[in-house]
Amino acid sequence: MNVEMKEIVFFGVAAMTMVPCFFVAFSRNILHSAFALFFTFLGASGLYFFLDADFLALVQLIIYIGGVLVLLLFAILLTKNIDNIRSTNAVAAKRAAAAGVVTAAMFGVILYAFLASGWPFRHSGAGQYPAVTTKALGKLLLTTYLLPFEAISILLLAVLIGSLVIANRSVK
Amino acid sequence: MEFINSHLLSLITFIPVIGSLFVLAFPRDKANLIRWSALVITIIPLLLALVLYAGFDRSTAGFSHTAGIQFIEKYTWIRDFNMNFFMGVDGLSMPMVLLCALICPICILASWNVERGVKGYFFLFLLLETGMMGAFVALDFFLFFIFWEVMLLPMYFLIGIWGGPRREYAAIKFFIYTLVGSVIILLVIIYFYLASAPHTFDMTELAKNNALFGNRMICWFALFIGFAIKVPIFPFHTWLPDAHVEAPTAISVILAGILLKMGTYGILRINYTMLPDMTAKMATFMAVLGVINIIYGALCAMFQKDLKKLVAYSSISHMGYVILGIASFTDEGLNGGIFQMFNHGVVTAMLFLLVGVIYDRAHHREIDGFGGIAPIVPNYSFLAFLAFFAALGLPGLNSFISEALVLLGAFQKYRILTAVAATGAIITAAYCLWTLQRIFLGKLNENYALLPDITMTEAVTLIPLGVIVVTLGIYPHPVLDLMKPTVSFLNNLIIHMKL
Amino acid sequence: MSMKTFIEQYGFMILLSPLLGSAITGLAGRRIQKKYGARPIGLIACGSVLVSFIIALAAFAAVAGAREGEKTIICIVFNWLSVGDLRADVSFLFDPLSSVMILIVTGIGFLIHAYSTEYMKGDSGYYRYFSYLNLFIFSMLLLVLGENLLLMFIGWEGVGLCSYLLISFWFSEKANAIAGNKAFIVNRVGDFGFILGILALYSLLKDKIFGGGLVVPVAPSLLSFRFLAENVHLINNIDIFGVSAATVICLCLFVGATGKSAQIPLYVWLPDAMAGPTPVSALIHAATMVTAGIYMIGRLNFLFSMSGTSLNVIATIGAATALFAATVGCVQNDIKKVLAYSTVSQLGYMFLGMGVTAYSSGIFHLVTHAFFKACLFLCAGSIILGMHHEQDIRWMGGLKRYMPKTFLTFMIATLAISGVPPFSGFFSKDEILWQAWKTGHQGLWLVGFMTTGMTSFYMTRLVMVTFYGENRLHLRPSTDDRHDHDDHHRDGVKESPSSVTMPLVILAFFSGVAGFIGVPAALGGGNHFEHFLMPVFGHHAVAHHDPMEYVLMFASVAASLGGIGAGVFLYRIRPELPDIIVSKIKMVHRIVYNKYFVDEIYAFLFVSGTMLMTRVFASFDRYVIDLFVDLTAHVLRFKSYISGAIDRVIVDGLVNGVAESFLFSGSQLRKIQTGRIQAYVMVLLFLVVLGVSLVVILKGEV
Amino acid sequence: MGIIAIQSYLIISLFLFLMGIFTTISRKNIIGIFMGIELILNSSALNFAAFSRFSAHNLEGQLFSIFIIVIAAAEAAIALALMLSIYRRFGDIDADKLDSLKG
Amino acid sequence: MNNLASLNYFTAEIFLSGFIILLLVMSFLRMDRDNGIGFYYLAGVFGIAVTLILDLAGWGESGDGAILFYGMARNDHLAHLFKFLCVLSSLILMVFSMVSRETNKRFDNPAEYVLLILSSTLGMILMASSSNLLMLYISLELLSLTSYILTGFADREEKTSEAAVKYLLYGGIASGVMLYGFSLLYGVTGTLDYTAMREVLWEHKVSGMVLSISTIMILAGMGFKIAAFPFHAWCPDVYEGAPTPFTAFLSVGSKAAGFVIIVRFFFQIFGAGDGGNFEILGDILDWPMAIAVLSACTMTYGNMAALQQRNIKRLLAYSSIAQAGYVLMAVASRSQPGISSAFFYLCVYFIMNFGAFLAVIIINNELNSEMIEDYEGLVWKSRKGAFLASMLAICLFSLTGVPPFAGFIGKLYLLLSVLAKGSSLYWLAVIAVINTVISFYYYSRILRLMFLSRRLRGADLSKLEKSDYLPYSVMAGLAFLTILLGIYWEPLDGLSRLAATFIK
Repeated sequence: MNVEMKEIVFFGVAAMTMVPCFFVAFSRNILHSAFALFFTFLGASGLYFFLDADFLALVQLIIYIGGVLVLLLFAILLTKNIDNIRSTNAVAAKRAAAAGVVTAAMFGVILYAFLASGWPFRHSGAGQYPAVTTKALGKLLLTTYLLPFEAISILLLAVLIGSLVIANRSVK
Repeated sequence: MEFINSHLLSLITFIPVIGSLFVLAFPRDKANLIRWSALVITIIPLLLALVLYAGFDRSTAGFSHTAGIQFIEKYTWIRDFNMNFFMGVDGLSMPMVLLCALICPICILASWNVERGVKGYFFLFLLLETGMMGAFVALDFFLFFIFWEVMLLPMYFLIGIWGGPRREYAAIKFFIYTLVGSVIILLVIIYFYLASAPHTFDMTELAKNNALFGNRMICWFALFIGFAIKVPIFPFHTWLPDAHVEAPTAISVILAGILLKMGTYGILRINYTMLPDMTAKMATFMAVLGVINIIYGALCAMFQKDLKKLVAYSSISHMGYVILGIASFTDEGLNGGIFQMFNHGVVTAMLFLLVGVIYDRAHHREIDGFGGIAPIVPNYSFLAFLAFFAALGLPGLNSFISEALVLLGAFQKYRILTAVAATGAIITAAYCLWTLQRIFLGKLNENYALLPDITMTEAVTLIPLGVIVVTLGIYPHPVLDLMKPTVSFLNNLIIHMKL
Repeated sequence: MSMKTFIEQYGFMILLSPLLGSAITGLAGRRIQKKYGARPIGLIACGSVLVSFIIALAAFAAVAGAREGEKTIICIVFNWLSVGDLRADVSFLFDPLSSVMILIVTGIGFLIHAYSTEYMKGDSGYYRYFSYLNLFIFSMLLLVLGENLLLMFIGWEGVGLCSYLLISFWFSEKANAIAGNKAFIVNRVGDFGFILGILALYSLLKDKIFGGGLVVPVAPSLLSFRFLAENVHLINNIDIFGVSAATVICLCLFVGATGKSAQIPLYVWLPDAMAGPTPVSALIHAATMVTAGIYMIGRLNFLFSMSGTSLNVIATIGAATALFAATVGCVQNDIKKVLAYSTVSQLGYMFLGMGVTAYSSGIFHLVTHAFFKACLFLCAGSIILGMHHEQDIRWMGGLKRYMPKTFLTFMIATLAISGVPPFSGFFSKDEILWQAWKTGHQGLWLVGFMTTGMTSFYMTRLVMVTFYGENRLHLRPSTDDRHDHDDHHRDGVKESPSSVTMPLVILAFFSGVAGFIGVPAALGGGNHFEHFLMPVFGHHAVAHHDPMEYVLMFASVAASLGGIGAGVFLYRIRPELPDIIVSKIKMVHRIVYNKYFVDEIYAFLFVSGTMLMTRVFASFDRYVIDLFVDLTAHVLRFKSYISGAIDRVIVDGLVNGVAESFLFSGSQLRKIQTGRIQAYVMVLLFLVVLGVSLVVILKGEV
Repeated sequence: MGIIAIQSYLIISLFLFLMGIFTTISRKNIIGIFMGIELILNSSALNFAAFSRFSAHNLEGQLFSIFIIVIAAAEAAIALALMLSIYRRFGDIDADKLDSLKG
Repeated sequence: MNNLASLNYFTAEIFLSGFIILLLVMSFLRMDRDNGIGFYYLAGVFGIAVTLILDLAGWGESGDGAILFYGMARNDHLAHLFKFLCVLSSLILMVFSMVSRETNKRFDNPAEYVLLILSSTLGMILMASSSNLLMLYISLELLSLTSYILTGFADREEKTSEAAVKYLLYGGIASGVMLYGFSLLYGVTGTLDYTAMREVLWEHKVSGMVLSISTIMILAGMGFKIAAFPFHAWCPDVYEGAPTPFTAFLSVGSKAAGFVIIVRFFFQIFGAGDGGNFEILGDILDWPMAIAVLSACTMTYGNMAALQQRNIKRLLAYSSIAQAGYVLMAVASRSQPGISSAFFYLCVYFIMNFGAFLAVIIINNELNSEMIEDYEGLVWKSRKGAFLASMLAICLFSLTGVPPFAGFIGKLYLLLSVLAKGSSLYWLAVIAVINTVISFYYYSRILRLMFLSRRLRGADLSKLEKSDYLPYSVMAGLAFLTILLGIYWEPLDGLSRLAATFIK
C-alpha cells in the first residue's frame, strides 16, 4: 500500500467512523442508531489498525461490537416494542440546539488548542514502540500492569453479580 | 482546700457543666429535684466567686503571667497548635465573673415556674453558665472562642424552646447575628495565630507581640464588628429587641445582664490589648457609635409599647455609655465604662425580672394595658421604681456613678459628643418616668385590682439586686477598686500608642 | 468637745437622721400604719427632722462662733470615688452660707412636717408621704452641705426625685402623675446643663492641673468647693468655641439653676407642681428646693464672678422671669397657681440679685422669701383644708370671718412679700433693687420696680378675693356627686386646728421680723446678714451713703403701696371693674391667662418633636436600617417579579432580608436541579466549555 | 506531515467525543444516551491509542484503551440490567420521565 | 518494587479480594438458609474488620513511601490513612445496613449486597494508594460501578432505580470526560505514572493549554466523585433515591476516596518540594486557583440549594456538597498543612455526617418518613425522640461548624491552611465563613422543627427494644466522638500531619 493509497483508505475509515455518528445522534429509529454505532466502532477498529495497534483493534471488534453493541441491541429489544421505537427515540429539540451550540463551541476551542500546540511532543518519546504489540501487551499486563489486571477481574466479577441480581429481580 | 484554691477558675467554670450532667441524669418527672439541684449547682460558683473576690489582689496591673493576671491556670491543651488551657482573672474580668456568678442563681430562681421540659431547660442553662464564665476567664484566644460559641447553642434553644410566640424567629435571628460576629472573630483569631511568631493563641503573648500583625485596620474592624454585634452597637442591634422580647424572663436577664457585656469585654480584652494603635485611631469612631447607641436606643425605647421591648432598647442605650466611656481613654471613662457594664448588668437584670413578674400575672406586657397598680402591689412598685430610677441614672444609685464617670472621662476628649450623649439622660428620664406613670400611676385599671404582690421567690431574686443597686451607688469601691489597676494599664497602653 | 469638733465628727448626723426617718417610714411604714396608725409615723418623721434642726442649730452656732477666717468646718465621712484623677469624698461643708441654708431647710422643714401631720391625716399614703418628705430633707441637706459638685449634684437630683414623688403623690389622678413627670423631665433638661457645666469645669481644671505632666501623689478633689475656690482662676484664659470658658461653664450651670429654680425658660414645671399636697408646695416648691439654683450660684460665686457675661444673663433672665411670672400671677384663679407664679417671680428677684453680684442680698431674699412664701402656702393649705379641697379663688370669699388666724398670718405674709416696711420682704427686695441700680443695671431695676407693684397687686387681689366679700362656694358650678354636699361645705368652712395654725403663726412671725437681720446701713442697720456671709462672698466695697438709695427705697415702697391700692380698689371697692377691663383687653387677657401659651409651644416644639423623633427612629429601626441588605432582596424580588416566577411577601429586617435573598437563590437553584439527567450533563458541559475557553483565552499564545 | 498524523486522530476523537456528548444530551431514550457514552469512551480509547503510537512511543496507551473497552463492556452490562429494571417499573425508558427526584 | 515483593504491603487488599470470592462461593452454596440476612452481614463485618486489622498491621511500614507494583501504587501514610477511613466507612455502612429498615429485611440477595460493598471497599482502598492513571481509573471504576449497582440494589421504590440510572448515566459521562482528559495528559507526558509524569512536566514545561484542558476534564471526573459543583448534579437525586445507609456511605467513604485521588493526583504530579517550600506548576497550570474557584462555587451552591429542601436526605446531600467545597479549600491551599487539614476534616466529617445519617436512619425506621416536616416536635415525643433529636442536633451543629463540636475544629484546620502565610486565598476563607452562616439556616430548620415547635407531627415512636441497643449506642458513640474531638483532638492532629508526609 503506497502512501497515497494508505491516506485514501485512512480517510475512508475516518469517514466511516465519523459519519455514522450523525445517525447515532439524530436517527429517529433507535435500531438505526445502533447500526450506525456499529459502523463507528468498526471504523474505530480500522483506525486502530492504522495505529499499528492490531490487538487493540481486535479487542475493539470483539468486545465492543461483539459485546457492548449486542448488549445494547438486547436492551432495545427487551425494552421496546419495535413499533414504538420511532416515537420514543426522539431528540429533544431545544436541548439538542443548546447542546449543539455548546459542543460546537467546545469543538472550536479544543481544536484550536490542539492545533496551536506542538504535537507530538518530542520529549515524550521515551520508549520504543514495538512492532508486534500483542506480545508486548501481554508482557505488560502480566508484569507492570498486573495489579490493574487483577483489579479489573474483581471489577468484572462484581459487576457481573450485581447486574445479574438487578436484571434477575426485575424480570421476576 | 488547696485544690480548690489552685483551681478556682476551673471550678467556677466547670462546676455548672458537670452539674448539668447530673441534672441530665435525673428522671424527667422530678421537676423540683432538678430545680433545687440546679440552684445548688449555680450557688457553688457564686460562693467560689466570693472566695475569688476575697483573694483578689487589687494592686497588680498588667497583662502578663506575672503581672495583672491572677489565679492563673495553664495547662497544655493541643501541643502542636500551642493551644493552652489558660485561665486567669484580672481587673477587667473579675467584676464580670462576679456579675455572672451572681446573676445565674437569680435566674435559676426566676425560672422556677418553667414547666415544660424542665430538665432540658436547666441542663441548657447550666451549660450556658459554663460558657459565660469560661469566656470571661479564658486567656487563650482559642479557648475564649470556644466558650464564646458555647454560649450560643444553649441560648438558641433557651430562646427557641421556652420563648414567646415569635421565639423561633427570635432564636434564629439571635443565632445568625452572633454567628456572623463570631465567624468574623474566628478569622482574625486564625490570622493572629498565623501572624504571631512562634504561633500562639496565648492572649498575653499576642498582646505583647502585636507588632507582628499586618492588615491591622481590617483586623480591628473585623474584631470590632464581631464584638459590636454582641454589644450590640448600632446598626447591628436589631437582633436584640427580638431576642429579648421573646426570651423567657431568666434568659432575657442573662442576655442583657451578661451576654451583652461579652461584647464590650471582648473589645477591651482583644482590640485594646492586641491592636492598641488602631484602637487609638478609631477612638472617635467608637465614641460616635457609643453616642448613637445612647440616643438612638433611648428614643427607640420611648416609642415602645411593649414593656420588655422598652427595657431591651434601654439596654442598647445603656451599653452606649460603656462604648463612649471606653473610647475616651481616660481613667474616668474607662473605669466608668467597665463599672457601667457591671451596673447595667444588675439594673437590667432587675428590670427584666420585674417585667417577668408582671407578665406572669397579667400575661401581657403592654405598657398602656396597666395603670395605677402602685397601691395594689406596693412592694413590686417600690422595686420597680428603684430599678427604673437606677436605669435613668439617679444619683445615689449605682448607674449614676458609672454614667457620671463615663461623661467626666469622655468630655475631656469629645466635648460635643459628650454633650449630645448627656441629652440621652433626659430622654432616658422621660421614657422611664412615662413608663412608670403609665403602669403604676394614674387611675387604676380595674382588671388588675386583685393583682397579687411579689412572692417570696421573686423577692429573693429582686432584693439582692436592689441592695446592690443602692449600695454601689453610695459606696462603689467594692467593684471599682477591682478594676482600677487594670484600667490604668489598658489606658496607658492606648495613650502611649497615641504619642 | 467643742462645737466645731462635734460638727467635724458628727456633722453627717444631720443628714443621717432624716435619711433614717425616711427609710423607716418608707420600708416599714405600711406595716406600722396598719398596726399602730399614723401617729408613730408622724412622730418619727418630725422627730428626725427635729434632730436635724437641733444639729443645724449647733452647726450654725459652731460656724458663727468660729474665729474670723476659720468659719469653714468640714466633716469628711468616707472616700466616695477615687478614679484616676477624680477624687470625690462624701464630706460636708459647714460655712456661713450653708449653715444659714440648713437652718432654713430643717427649720421650715420641721414646721411643715408638723403641719403635714394634720394636713395629711387620713390619707392612705401617709407613711409614704413622710418618707418622701424626710428623704427630701435629706437630699436638700446633701445639696446644701455637699462639699463637692458631684455630691451637690446628688442632692440636686435627689430633691428632684422627691419633688417628683411628692407632686405625683396623689397619682391616681393622671394629671398629677403627669405633672410629676413634667417636673422631673424639665429638671433633667436643666440638669443636662448642670452636668455639662461640671464636665467642662472638671475637664478644663484637670487639663490645667495635670496637663503639665504634674504628678500629684494624692489626687486633689478637683470638684470640691474649696479646691475650686482656690484654683478656679486657672481656667481664666481658656476659650471654648471662642467664648471664655468661665462663661460657658457658668451658663451651663445656670441652665441647671433655671431648671431647679423655675426660671425662664424652664419654669413651666413649677405651676404644675402645685398638684402635690400643699405642704409640699410650701416646703419644696417655695421655700427650699426651688432656691437651690440661687444657692448653687452663691456657692460658686467665685466662678460666676469670673464671667460678667453670664452674670448679665442671669440678672436679665431673673428680671424677666420676675416680671413675666408676675403678669401671669395677676390673672390666675387657682390660689396655689397664683402663689406658684409668685414664687417664680420672687425667684427671679433672687437671680436678679445674684446676677448683679449682690450675692448676699440674693441669699437674704431667699431667707425672707422662705418664710413668707412658706407661710402663704401653708395658709393656702389651711384655706384649702377649710374649703374642703377647693382651690379656685372665684368660689372663695369672706373667709376672714371663718378663718381669722389664717387671715392674719396670710396678711402678714402678704405685706412681707409686697415689700411693705418693716416686714421682711421690704428689706431683702429693696436691697436687691438697690444693688441692681448701684451696679448700673438701671433697666433691670425698672423691671424689678414694676414687678414690685404687680406683686403687691396680685397679692392684694388674692387677699381681697379670698378673705373679703361674700362666700361664693355655692356659686361653684356643681357636678353631680358634689351637689349633695354643697351645704355641708359652706357650713363646714372653719378654722384649721392648731397643729396647722401653729406653724402659720411661727412663720408669719418670721416673715414679719426676719428682715431685721439685714437692715441696710442706709437705714441705720448693720446688715448683719451680709456680714455673716462675708467669708463666702467676700467683701463688698464699703457702701457709701448714697442719697439715691433713699429715693429708690421710697419709690419701691410707693410701688408696693400703689399695687395694694389698686388691688383694693379693683377687688374691694369696685369689684365689677376687673371684668370690664378684661372684656376690653380680651386678647391680652387670654394670652396672659393662658400663661402666654408657653406650655403649648413647648408641647409642640419639644414633646411632639421628641415623640416624632422616637417614631422616626423606631420606624427607622424596623424598616430602614437594613436597607442595604434588603435592597439585595428587593432587587432579587424585582427580578422575580419581572420574570413572573415568584411573588413573595416583602419582609423586613436584616436576617429576613438576607434570608430571603438566600432562600430565593436557593429556590432558584432548586430549579436547576430539574431531575432531568441531561440537564445536569448540560450544566457540567457548559461549565467545562467555559473553563476550557477560559484556559484557551488566557494561554492562547502558548 | 501527511494526513495520517496525530492531528487527524485527535480531530476524529474530538469529534467522536463531542458527538457522544451531544448524543447524551439530546437523546430522550436511555439507550440513546448510553450510546453517547459509548462514543465518548471510544473517543478516549482512540486518543490513547493515537498518543501511544505518535507521542509516547510506548504501549501504555494501548493498554489503557483495552481497559477502557473492558470497562465499557462492564458498564454496558450494568446499564442493561438497570434499563430492564426501569422498563419493568415505568414501562418506558424515556429519560425525561425519570424526574421524580428533583429540586 | 516488583509484584511479588509488593504483595507484602497488600495483605489487606489480598485478603479482601479473597474474601470476596469466598463470599461468592458461599452464596453459591446457599449457606444462608437458616441464618438469613444476618449471616452475610456478619460475614461482611468480619471481612471488613479483618481488612481493617490487616491495614493497621501494615501501618508500621507505611511511612517508607515504597513504590509498589512497578509504580501502580504507593505505600505511604496518606494511602494508609485514607484506607482506614474508607474501610471504616464500609464497616459503618455494614452496621447501618443492619440497622436500617430499608436494607435489613427486604433483600433476596444479601450475599450479593455484601459482596458489592466489599468490592467497592476494595475499589476505595486501591484508589487511596494508586499512583498510576490506569490504576486510578480501574479502582475508580471499581468503586463507581459497584456504587451504581448498590444504589439500585434495594429496588423497592421507583426512586431507587431512577437514582441508579441517573447515577450510571451521569457517572458514565463524567468518567468519559475524565478519560478524555487522561488521554490528553498521557499525550502530553507520554506516561501514565505519576512520578514520571511529574518529571516530564517539571523538566520540559510542556504546553500549558492542552495540560489545562486535560486538567479541567480530569477535574470533572474527580469532581463527580466528590460531588463538587458543577459535577454535583447526580448527588441529590442519588442520595435521595439510594438506600439511606448507602447514601451515608456515598457521602463519606466515596467522597473521602475521591479526595485522596485528588490530593495524590494534584500534589504528586503538579507539585514538588517539601512542606515548607512547596511549589506548584503555577506558571503553566494554576490548578490551585481552579480548585479554589471550584471550592467557592461548591460550598456556596451546596448551601444555597440546601436552603429550601424538604427531604432530609436531599438536604444532607446538598450539605455534603457544601462540605466537599470546604475540603477543597484545603486542597487549594497547596500546602502540606492543607493536606493534613483535608484529612482532618474528612475524619471529622466522617463522624458527624455518619452520625447525622444514623439519626436519619433510626428516625426513618420509626416515622417511616424522610420529610423534615415529620420531624416536628420530635424531641417532645418520648425519651427516644429526645435522644434522637439531641444526637441529630449535635451532628448538625457540628456540620455547621460551631464549637465545641468537632466540625468546628475541622473548619479551623481548613481556615488555618487557607490563611497561612504566603497564601493569597483570604477571600476563600471569607466565603467559607459566610457559607458557614448560611448553612446554619437550613440546619436550624431541622432543629427548629424538632425542638422549637410545639406541635407533634409524624408517627409516634415505638418503645425501646433490644434491637435498638446497637444503633443507639453507635449513635451515642458518634455524638460523643463529635464532642470529644471538639475538645481534644491532639491524636487526630498527629495522624493528619502524617497524611501530608508523602510529599518529599
